[in-house]
Amino acid sequence: MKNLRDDIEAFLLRWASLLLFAAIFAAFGLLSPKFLEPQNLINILIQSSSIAITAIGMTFVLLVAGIDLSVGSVMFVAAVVAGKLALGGQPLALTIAAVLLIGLACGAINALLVTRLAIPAFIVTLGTLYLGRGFGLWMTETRAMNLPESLLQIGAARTLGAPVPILVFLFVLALAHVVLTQTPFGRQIYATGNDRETARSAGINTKRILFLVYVISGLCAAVGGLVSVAQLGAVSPTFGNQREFAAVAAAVLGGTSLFGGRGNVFPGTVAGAILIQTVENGLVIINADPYLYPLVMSSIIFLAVGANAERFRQARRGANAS
Amino acid sequence: MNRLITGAAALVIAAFFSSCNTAPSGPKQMTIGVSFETLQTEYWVAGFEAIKSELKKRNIQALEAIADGDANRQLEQINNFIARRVDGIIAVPKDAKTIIPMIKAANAANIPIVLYNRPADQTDAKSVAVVADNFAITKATVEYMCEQAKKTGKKYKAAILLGDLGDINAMGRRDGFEDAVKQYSDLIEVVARIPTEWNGEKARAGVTNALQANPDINFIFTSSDFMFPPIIQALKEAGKYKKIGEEGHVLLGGFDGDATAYQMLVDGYLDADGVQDVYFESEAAVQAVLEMKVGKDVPVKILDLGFVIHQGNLKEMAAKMWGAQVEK
Amino acid sequence: MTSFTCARSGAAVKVVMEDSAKQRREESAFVFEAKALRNPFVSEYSIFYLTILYFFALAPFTPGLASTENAANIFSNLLPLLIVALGQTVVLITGGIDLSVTSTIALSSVMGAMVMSGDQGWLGGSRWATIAGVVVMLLIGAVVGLFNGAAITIFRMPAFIVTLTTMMFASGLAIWLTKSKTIYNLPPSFNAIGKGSVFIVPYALVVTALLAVALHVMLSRSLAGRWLYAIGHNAKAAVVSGVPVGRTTRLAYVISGLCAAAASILYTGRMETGSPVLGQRILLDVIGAAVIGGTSLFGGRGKVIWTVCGVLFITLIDNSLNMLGLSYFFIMMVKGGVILLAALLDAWRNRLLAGR
Amino acid sequence: MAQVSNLHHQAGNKLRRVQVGNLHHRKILGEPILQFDKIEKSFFGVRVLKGVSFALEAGHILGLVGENGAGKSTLMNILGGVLPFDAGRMRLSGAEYAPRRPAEARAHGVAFIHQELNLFTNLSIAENIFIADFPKRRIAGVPVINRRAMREQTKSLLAALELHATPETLVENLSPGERQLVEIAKALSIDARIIILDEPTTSLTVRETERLFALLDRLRAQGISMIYISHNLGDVLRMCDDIVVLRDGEVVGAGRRGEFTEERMIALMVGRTLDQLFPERASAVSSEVALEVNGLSQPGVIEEISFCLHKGEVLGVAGLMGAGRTELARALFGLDPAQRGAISINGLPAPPSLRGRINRGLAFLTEDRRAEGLMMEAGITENVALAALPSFLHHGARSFAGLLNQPEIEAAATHIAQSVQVRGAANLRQAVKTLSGGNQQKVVLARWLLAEPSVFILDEPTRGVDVGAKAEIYRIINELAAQGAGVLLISSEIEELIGLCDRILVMASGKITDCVERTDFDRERILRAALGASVREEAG
Repeated sequence: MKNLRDDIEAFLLRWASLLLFAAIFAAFGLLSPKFLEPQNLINILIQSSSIAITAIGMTFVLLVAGIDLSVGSVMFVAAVVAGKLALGGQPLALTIAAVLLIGLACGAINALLVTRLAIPAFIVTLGTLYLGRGFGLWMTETRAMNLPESLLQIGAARTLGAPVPILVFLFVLALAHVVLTQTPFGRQIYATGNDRETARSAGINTKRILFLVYVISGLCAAVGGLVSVAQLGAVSPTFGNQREFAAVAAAVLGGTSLFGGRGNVFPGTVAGAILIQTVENGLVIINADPYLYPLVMSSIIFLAVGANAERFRQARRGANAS
Repeated sequence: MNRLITGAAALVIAAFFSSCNTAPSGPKQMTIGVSFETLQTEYWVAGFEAIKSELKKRNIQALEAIADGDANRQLEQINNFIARRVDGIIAVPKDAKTIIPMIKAANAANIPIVLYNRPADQTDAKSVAVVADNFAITKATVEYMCEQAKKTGKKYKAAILLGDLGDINAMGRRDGFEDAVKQYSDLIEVVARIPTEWNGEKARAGVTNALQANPDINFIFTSSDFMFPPIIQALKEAGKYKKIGEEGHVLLGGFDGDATAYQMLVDGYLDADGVQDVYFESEAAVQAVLEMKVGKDVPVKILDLGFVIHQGNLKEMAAKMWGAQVEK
Repeated sequence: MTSFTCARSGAAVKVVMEDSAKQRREESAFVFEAKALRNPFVSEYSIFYLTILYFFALAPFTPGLASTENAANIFSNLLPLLIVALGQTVVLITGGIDLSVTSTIALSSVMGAMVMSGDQGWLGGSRWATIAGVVVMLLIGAVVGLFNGAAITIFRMPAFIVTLTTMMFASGLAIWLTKSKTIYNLPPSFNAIGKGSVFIVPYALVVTALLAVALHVMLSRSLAGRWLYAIGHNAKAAVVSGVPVGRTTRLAYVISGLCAAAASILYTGRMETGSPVLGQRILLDVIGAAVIGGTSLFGGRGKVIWTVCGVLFITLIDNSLNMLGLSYFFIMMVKGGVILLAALLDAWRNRLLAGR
Repeated sequence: MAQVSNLHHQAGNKLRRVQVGNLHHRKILGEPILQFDKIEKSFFGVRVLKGVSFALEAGHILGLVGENGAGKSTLMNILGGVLPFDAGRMRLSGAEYAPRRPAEARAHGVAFIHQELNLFTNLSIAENIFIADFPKRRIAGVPVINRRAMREQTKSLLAALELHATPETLVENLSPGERQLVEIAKALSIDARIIILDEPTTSLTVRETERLFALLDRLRAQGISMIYISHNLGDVLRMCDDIVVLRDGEVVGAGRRGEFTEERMIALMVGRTLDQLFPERASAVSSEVALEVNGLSQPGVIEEISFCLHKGEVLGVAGLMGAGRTELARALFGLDPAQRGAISINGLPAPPSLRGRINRGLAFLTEDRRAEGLMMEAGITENVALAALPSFLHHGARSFAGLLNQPEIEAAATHIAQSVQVRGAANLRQAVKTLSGGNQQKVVLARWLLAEPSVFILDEPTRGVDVGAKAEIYRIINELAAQGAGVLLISSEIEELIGLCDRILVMASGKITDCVERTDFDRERILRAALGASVREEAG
């Protein structure tokens, strides 16, 4: 029935994201041999670890057709608290525990407002975005904060030869992937995202599901913040600004739908996050004109998402026809 | 938590005080509106604090306003000050041009206005500017670095960390840098220009990636000292964070003169840092605004020459370097 | 919400009732709503009452807050923001969102300046400079909007991502075009739009008022308006009923783009400068204002008047806290709190009206 | 205590028997598995169930019929634990039974299969079956889905239901019939003793329906009891052992299947004898052609469709699910593309665009009124006016920004809404989501009437609509024809077609396989044409 052109088109669309990925790698590789060196690939992984972790949390929220705009602020608050404690000479373990707690708390606040009071997630998290940012600035009196060695260990140290950020990243990823694909909770998230009413009447405690995804998002954001700040050595007042957009972009690049029920952290979201970081990295490596960065980045995201949308559209049409 | 409460209390008290203002009875306390374009970097915070303490010293109430990098918000805030009938305005312009209508507005309400750290473009509007010249100071700093480089006789590969491309200061510093290195084009080649959007994460990644592309980079200038910590992390990882004189030391230069930079100077890692004299600027600004208030005529431009601090002059200059005073 | 509408409606048209029981149910529902409506905070304009309350609560503590020049001030701050928010409202009604407005402001500001500027403008000094500049600026807005609309309707991409990427691109372009410089020396006749006034009425006010009225009429009375709501309610049903969904949706985004451009004219005019970072920070205020006013993020619900109230509230908060000389972070926290509060009110109201 | 209450209970039953008449005439063998006893339920102080009592016997299928709003779904929701009840009691195999949530009902072995299937299209069959509680195994104390167990159990279930698909198949790739089976599999997975089926056949093909009925027979044989809700009284008479008729929250008739005929059921449901369900066709078919189609084709969907619809004619389109009827309608209306073929409306070639065709006088009532018909949140007026809006533009203004004549719209909407008798609305601003299915359908009809088209394409206009509303919709269709409009009526209920149409086209796998004149209407022939072709199709 179908002629060759359709097949080719279908093929291209099916693998659009991957092809784009390959194309970008090839392009940078040609422009600078250094780009493809293993060390650089490791750099890319390290640099994308923070945003990837945050985006993984975001994916959980997007899967139930929600959104969490507050992740950037959560990253900031977590980093600030971590810094304060570390500077106060608290042991690393305590600092980390505190960060996780902050993440839980912030997530829980969003979750409460979304589930109990039935306010649209967009507004809730928009509000908490302001609150969090303001709170963090208040704690730091809007000053930058240099971090002590103890904390920087996380960023610099290597365990089993692998940099800690990557390990944390892989750990979170594995955990999230297993939760989403192998546990009842994970599948129920997809069910809730597909149709909340149905999920409820099927005996799923949707309120609990919703609550937990926002908590998870908060948690991931906090961890992401810690991982990132540990590499920076200082918390500046702008830390985490606009991260929410990067996180959403990463997830959507990975094929996660904003309307819930579709998407995955692996390969999806992770690929998205790495793609973004790869472009950043490549542009520096080839010493590109600084002014080109946003133009290139936005165009690539646009292309990838466009191809994805087109694919879904055709798939849907196919479904209707049959 | 109780800090939050104190915050709330502060609000009530502030409210109470300001309400006293309108009351005819009681001695009138002066109010000065302080509008900063941003508090993004340590330097601005220091200046902000310095001005506020300066005002406190003279028992003058300060009204804060941060434009958050938005010229419009700044205009609105300054209009608010005017509506509030403040006795004077000290403003850090978002840039040399967008400030002009604000000056005009202040003139119209004949409220004295002093521009802190950035001048306005030539205009008939009346204002006094306390100015540090980003371009000149940066140029001097980088020239010093180049001289150091020359002594070694080696060839150098340089990287610069740019600030936000939308930030006029950042651009001034970039141009200063480019100008300086141009004169030494024979021995210095700029191999990386990294846009950081004043974002530490991008600075960190940028340096790492630049070193990946050119492992032999040995000359790094940052448009602001607050990006040193990420840079240090990146260098350490690449095993290139060495003291001056040690093998494989990377020539480092920065701008602002904050505490981190001072520490690095003392520890002998940092070669040169362009410093703006916060104390001079803040005091001069407050002084100027008060004199204008009482009608004295004040020079239109009060220049903060700033200075380059380096291993050579560390001892004598440290006293003037704000980063050396501000306790972290 | 709709049941709420019926309570407001004067002429209730009775239709054959199914059975007395159902009728009683309806009526009981009405009595309930009627009661609810007497409470200002569950009315459609709750946010407006909140604004007034807020104003009188703070006025005594804030010298100059109640002064006439401050009123004028609040308005001049409010106008451009309002224009952008109105455009945003139109898009929200169709169930979409437009994150690209701020960058549109910057881009059209820069392009306009490049045309008009005395020293480096293409038409520098010519008497057509101002007109040409204004046209170009509006054109930019229209083009960006059209691009968004096309990507969303033709390629079926989610509005959030499309407009997010256009935001990045447009702002990047603006900065690149100017190489980070701002452009000064715009024709006085242009600056007048931002600052000048006829008698005592500022041009900005005139422009905004005209725009607001036009949009109000369009939304409430015109064919396009009805279609916009229909799309927000159920796009598929709209298609089947012969609504040109693609065209109408694109119209929404073009309107949003044009509004952003119009705002850019006012901003640029009063700044007397074309700046590539103009209005970069107002995005969340814009969306916040519309939503606080009561416009739904899920489409089908929103009004010009609501958004006016929302913008008024946000601006008043900025202005008042600013006059109190509160610190930056404190203002931020209050803002966040207020957005949540407004949302709470809305949720509470809906629950009351749902009778649960 | 139990004794006493028991006595009460029996006394209660006696009373009911007197009232309800012949429900429990013959002594039922074996204890009834489920008993409703004076169940009361009110919303907003309005009694929706007024002391409903009847019993469901083990291994029986009980048909529960009644108009929409009669209280069927309320009662079932109570049984299924979705709603609490105010007074009365339920006894499940003798024991007191009052589920507080669906899960609890399921735990008691009561499974509720809703009309809109509760399936997650983005998940696999297996996951859908076990979504509420997965077979788990613990890894390091963490509960993880036991995929193998899930797979095996699902396999055996699917085998029992003769559903040939792997447990991993995504539900979105299943046909409506197969999805129905998955729902039943869910019920079996909790080994339900009672299964509630709400309108199970509405979206099934004839063959799928047969398959379902065969399955229900088997389940009955296994002693599973079922409550079967349907507007298709034929099916009820065919499948059910006992029948209970509800009206306005009261049991108005109950008894063995043998005691009922369709006429009697309808009479009980509407409280009066509908003079007749189908209005008299004063067949005034004119010779003028309203809609002419020549060789309309879209590869893989419809092939070489040619027919013409005369003014004043009701032309039926019969066929099984997937025969291409809806696809034909969408192609005619311009919603979906057609590769070849010519369409002319009232003698003029049809414009390519959907809007153009509407202006030419075409109207299309879609089969899925939720997704493609109504703006649920919006008021009746907005919904009714939507299609005709351009015609209310102030004199001459036809532009996008043209202003509308609001009062005129109100007036027209009111008039039209009254003429189609939209019921249950206090006023025309009430959200349509508050209306019953039948009345929602009338709103969609009203929308098109307002646009004054000359050709109507009606796709399953009476799906999920109660008898009363059905009759009214039939009347409207009839009037349209009488007024000289051409009506293309797509329906899965052959009675409906036979009762209303002047001619019936039969479609199978995208082709027209037969065209039957009113004079020789005949179920068998139509069914054969619908099935036969498709069977041939499968053979080849």
